[in-house]
Amino acid sequence: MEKLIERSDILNFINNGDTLLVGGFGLSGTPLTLIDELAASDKKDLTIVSNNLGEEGRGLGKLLLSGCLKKAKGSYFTTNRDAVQAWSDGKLEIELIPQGTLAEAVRCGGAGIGGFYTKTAVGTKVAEGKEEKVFDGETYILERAIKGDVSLIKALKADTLGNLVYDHTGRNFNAVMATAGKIVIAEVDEIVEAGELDPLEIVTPHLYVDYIVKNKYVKKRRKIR
Amino acid sequence: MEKLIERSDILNFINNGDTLLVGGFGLSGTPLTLIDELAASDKKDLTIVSNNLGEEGRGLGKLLLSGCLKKAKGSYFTTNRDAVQAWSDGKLEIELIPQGTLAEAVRCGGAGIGGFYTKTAVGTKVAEGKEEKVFDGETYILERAIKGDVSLIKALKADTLGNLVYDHTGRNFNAVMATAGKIVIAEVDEIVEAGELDPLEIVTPHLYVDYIVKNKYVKKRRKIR
Amino acid sequence: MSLERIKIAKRVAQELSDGEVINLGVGIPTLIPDYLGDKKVYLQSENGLLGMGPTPDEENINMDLISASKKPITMDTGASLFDSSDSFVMIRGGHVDLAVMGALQVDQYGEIANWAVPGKTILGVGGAMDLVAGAKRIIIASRHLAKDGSPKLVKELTFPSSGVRKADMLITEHAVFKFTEKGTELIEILSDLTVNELKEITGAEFLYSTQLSKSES
Amino acid sequence: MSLERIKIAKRVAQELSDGEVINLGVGIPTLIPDYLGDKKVYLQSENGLLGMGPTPDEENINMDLISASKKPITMDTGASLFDSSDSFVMIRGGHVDLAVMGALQVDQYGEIANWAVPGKTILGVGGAMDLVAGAKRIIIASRHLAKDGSPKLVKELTFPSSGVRKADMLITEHAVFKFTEKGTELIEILSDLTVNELKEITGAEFLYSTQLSKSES
Repeated sequence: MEKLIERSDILNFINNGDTLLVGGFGLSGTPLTLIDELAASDKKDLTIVSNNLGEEGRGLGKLLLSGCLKKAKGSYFTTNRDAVQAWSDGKLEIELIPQGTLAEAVRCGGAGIGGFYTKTAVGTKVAEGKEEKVFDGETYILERAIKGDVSLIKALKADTLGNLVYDHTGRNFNAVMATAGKIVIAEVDEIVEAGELDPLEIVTPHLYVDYIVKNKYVKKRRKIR
Repeated sequence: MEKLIERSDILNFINNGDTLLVGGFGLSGTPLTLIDELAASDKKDLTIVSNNLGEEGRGLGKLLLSGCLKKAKGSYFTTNRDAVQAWSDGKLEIELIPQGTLAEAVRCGGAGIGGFYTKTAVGTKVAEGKEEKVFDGETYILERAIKGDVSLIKALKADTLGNLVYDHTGRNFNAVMATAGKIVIAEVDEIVEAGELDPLEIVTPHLYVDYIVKNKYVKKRRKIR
Repeated sequence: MSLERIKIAKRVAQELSDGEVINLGVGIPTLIPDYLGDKKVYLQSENGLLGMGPTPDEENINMDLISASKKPITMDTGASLFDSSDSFVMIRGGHVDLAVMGALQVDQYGEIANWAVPGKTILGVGGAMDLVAGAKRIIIASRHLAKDGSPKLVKELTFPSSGVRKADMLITEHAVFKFTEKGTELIEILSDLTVNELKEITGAEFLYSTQLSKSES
Repeated sequence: MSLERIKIAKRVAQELSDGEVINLGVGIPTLIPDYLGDKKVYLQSENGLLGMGPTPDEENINMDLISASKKPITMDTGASLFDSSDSFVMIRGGHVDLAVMGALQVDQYGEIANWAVPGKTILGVGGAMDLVAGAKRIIIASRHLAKDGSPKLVKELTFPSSGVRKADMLITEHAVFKFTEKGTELIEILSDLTVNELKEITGAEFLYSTQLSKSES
């Protein structure tokens, strides 16, 4: 399978200063193996576009502690106290984007759309400095498309062509992130032969996926707390 | 099943002068039963938003002949000579929209987005009079969202809640049309119990679907020419 | 779990109708499913699920099947899965019948402040602004007073607004308020407070019918 | 089916590389799959399929599994299905490696006119403008002359443009042209015409290497 690479290979595709689009919602559907590789590297000044920044020392929280990050763009960082602290200390830039606007902006980035007008956040601090336009009597703000140098996503299965399916709500931001990175790397639990995935169940067609990395974590399907 | 109605009931939801969003690509994935009802009615001055206007006397072509139509918005009408003739005779208004712009405009209509900037059609007659904007050195044009009074779509199966799955490329415009009508009516080949469709295979979740009509046509799966 | 929170959740549950699609915010709204009785509603979770079911038993937890509050969940019969962008097509596009959310403040016309405290770090908004902009109906479920004792219902917001779209209703442990163009209307008292006592712990003026006034004060 | 059309399709097929995602327009481009030999490419159909396979036998025709040319098709191993909006995310977003399409005219810099004839009814554009705007690479596959005998490759378009994005290549039954910022470059002669003869039936000037000139004229 051509697209399959070793997890350490991903460092060849990521440069200092890059913008990375990272799938996941909290720690769910997050490419933890890829994040581990990156956290152990000496990459610097990365901008992360992701809904959250993981939790303290977990998921994308590791990248923060390892000193890779310059900036984070996402909708909710409050649950990672390290992120809040780093921001307070002036060590991390944060750009807050409503969750739906984030999802749509990344989709536009992947879809050749330059920007879109949304009702979300009109009249709030988030809209400050953004262009307004009235359609049919309602005010909208202009939001720009978001693209990335590299997308890091997490899927349940890939087939040997690179088609992807996701695990329940683990799909979250992964499917849009897959469309908007110049290079797209998917971490998967399992690889199956082309043809084993039903054409109707494939969520991310293979043309979006450049590389596949096998997950080093064994999925805890039954987690006892 | 609450959403199931008789095919003649659909006329109660459609008023003269309405804008109808109709799924299908040519005759594929087209709500032929719903169109038949409408063609046999005395509805007038309808605007149809659909990729095509069927073929001569078939699909949406029937609505043209029955005198229901005032206007058609879509990407390709040339294959229906009746439409070309009606336009030449000044009996049908036509608004030509590139296929991808049409799909995106309807999606925006369903998504609470007022408009979007696309590279498609920049520098062409289709872009005349449309607002331009430059993002990162590239010129885009503003396209407005499209919404409808009623959506008429065709699916393969509905479950009793109104979740829909489509038959292969019969999905085409149906999934976006389902999001952008104030009232959404789906014609289906088959109705199954809620729970019989895999949550992963459902394309149109039930919240988009107001009414279900059983297809009066028997699907020709094996068509001998 | 405080009795007041349960009381609020129970009262909100009465506002829900069969067949509605509902998005529940964090906090008090997450208690509502326990008080639905025979009502059949569909819970939408913005991380990509319509038809959220109850918490699984410990053996069936999958951390890739979670709510937007990041708690393990199950799927109801007829549930469907989708990605974040499609989830916000539903929310922003007006396909969710009702959003129930908490608030830091609500003004007399129903304008909501529920994401940021002035002078503090503003680092989380989540899907709140999308829900405020797009849900067909909004009910604020909240304690009547903030932790510092200040009223949540105020004349004018001093906290950052979550959008220009107004809430339809505020339900606290003491009262149910409706918001209209005229301002706030008290439609029900839920505790043993008199109208006058309620006025004292509320930061905005409100209308009320004399009938309500008589029966309750 | 004319030999010229097959010749063009065969020559275009040589330009395709293993693993590429390709969208084929109506007309000559639809002939290309027959001349791919061992090459494995993925055909994208804008009505919602990646991985279009050959025409089915008559017993297996499903008119809800068709190409954008509205012909019955099959699905290749690893094919996937999606809706029209997602299909144009692929196309407009630059995820399709190559679009092969016909043209009414191409100008000397590769600007394409392929949807409308001036003075005639302009009632069809389909996905052409989206493909012109978004495909990574564009090859025009066309007869050298229009039916009225006028050249398709022209100095300036007299037919309405399909967009500002330029084609990369034009392949006719007589020649292969490349478009660069300098203009048109002749890179191969496919018939027994001399360069001078080719000039006579071509509406734009073109560059060519003396080597090509020697060997071919």
